[in-house]
Amino acid sequence: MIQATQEIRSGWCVVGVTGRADGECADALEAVLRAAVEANAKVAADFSALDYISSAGIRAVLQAARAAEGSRREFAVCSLSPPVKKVFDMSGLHHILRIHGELPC
Amino acid sequence: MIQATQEIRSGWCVVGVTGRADGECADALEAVLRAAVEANAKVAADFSALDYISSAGIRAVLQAARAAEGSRREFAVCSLSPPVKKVFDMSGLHHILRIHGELPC
Amino acid sequence: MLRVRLCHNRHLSQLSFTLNGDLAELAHMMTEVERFCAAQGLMGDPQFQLTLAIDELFTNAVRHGGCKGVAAAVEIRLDAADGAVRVEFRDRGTPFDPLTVPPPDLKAPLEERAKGGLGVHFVRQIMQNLQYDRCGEWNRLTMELPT
Amino acid sequence: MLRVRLCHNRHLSQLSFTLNGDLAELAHMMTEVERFCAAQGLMGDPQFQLTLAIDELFTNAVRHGGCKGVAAAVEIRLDAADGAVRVEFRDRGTPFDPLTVPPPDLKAPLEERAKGGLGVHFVRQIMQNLQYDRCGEWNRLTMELPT
Ligand SMILES: Nc1ncnc2c1ncn2[C@@H]1O[C@H](COP(=O)(O)OP(=O)(O)O)[C@@H](O)[C@H]1O
Ligand SMILES: Nc1ncnc2c1ncn2[C@@H]1O[C@H](COP(=O)(O)OP(=O)(O)O)[C@@H](O)[C@H]1O
Repeated sequence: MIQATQEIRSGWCVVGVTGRADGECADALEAVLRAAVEANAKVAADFSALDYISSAGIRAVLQAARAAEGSRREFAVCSLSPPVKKVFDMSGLHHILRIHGELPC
Repeated sequence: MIQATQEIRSGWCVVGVTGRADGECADALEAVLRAAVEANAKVAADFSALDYISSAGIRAVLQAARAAEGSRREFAVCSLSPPVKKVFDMSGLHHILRIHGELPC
Repeated sequence: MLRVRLCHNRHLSQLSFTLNGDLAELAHMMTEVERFCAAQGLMGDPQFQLTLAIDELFTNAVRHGGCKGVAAAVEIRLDAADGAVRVEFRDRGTPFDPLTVPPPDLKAPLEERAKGGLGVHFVRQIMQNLQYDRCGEWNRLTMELPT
Repeated sequence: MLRVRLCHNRHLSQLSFTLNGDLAELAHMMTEVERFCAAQGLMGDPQFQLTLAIDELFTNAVRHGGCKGVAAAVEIRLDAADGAVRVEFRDRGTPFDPLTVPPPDLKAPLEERAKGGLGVHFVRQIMQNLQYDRCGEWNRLTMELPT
């Protein structure tokens, strides 16, 4: 189960993601993030309510980041819970993904 | 679970056995049959209500038969249900055990 | 004490259960096999034979294999295939291949026969395509009962 | 659809469950791991890591191993040992040893990284003493999570 909300705040499109980003839900996550990236110049994924992420979820985030790069959008991943942060750490994504401790807005 | 009854009929001690003669219950079966063999000149094990027997149950019967042979008692196994009969058949016991279709009394 | 649970799909064409190294588990094994056979329309003879083969292997694992007192020492999986029930029997006992057990001497005298030695013989009489391998800490025996 | 059942002893120091080849089973896997970890006082990090490692292996078996649509394609066993959780992961997929997967290039550019290739890496980061063998029709991976 994964759920997403969308909100515009001081120029950023904030996508709030709740639930689990696993192999079952990764496609849904990717679609939501891609749609936000297509429609907005600056997108922040708010992962504060994301309980869980697997490599499939990481892949979905990277695909969205790639789409953002391709269309010169800003894309940031924000407010990771400690366990989700660890998965990003294991993935070694620091130098290719903007990971923020807090939302930029 | 195994249960036994004992009854004297025209000179035979008839031991009626109910339940399962498996590895859990084989010692109990052996004890009951041995006790009957020690106390009576002719013992018939009535297996008509025996639902199940494994090699452990067969072994218990053979131990009782051995005790009977040692003390020159008569010992017969009677009224096997078809599936229990098949297990005796697989064991090849025809020439060393008296197996009766019906009780001798 | 109940330590057996079943894992099955909609049609119960597959069932897995775990047994502790305790002969009191035989009753639960029988209940599981019964449930599987009822769902597969295999009551009567096939159920009896399946029960007997698994009983003998389980009893040996507890008696001879060192599984006595070991929690969840045995895992059994039943699969209904076309015209057969496939059985996987796994135990965490000492490495032992039952296929190496020589057949019993069915003509030996009573004294000899009363020592036992029929369990593996029953399994081989009942089941087909027996295959043994040692997988890590498990003895693993697969076999089929034609139905 | 629920196809997962647990097998446990009194203290839930051991649990076995079976999963169909369907990613919707991930939710049930997580429930089972949670239950095991709750009983063992391993909530929080160990539970997350155990879940992640099993998730990756299961997802691979379904995605790459041909387990998709196969009933009871995966069997998982968890044992609480001294200072570790022992995991046995078995799947009926095509023979595949995950230990042969080379580590990912963590410095590759985004385009490359977005293709995936992190699953086995996570398993190896999290778990210790990984051992693979092929047992009959099963891939079998054993490993430990230090606790
Ligand atoms: N799981 C096992 N582990 C070790 N040894 C075994 C195992 N199963 C059987 N055996 C050996 O094989 C012998 C024959 O077994 P079986 O035919 O079942 O007869 P029984 O158990 O009555 O001796 C046993 O006596 C034992 O020495
Ligand atoms: N169970 C499996 N069966 C067959 N191939 C597998 C299996 N698991 C992994 N693989 C192969 O190993 C590769 C790496 O797997 P993994 O690290 O999980 O990354 P990903 O699944 O994202 O590709 C897969 O792309 C696949 O080719």
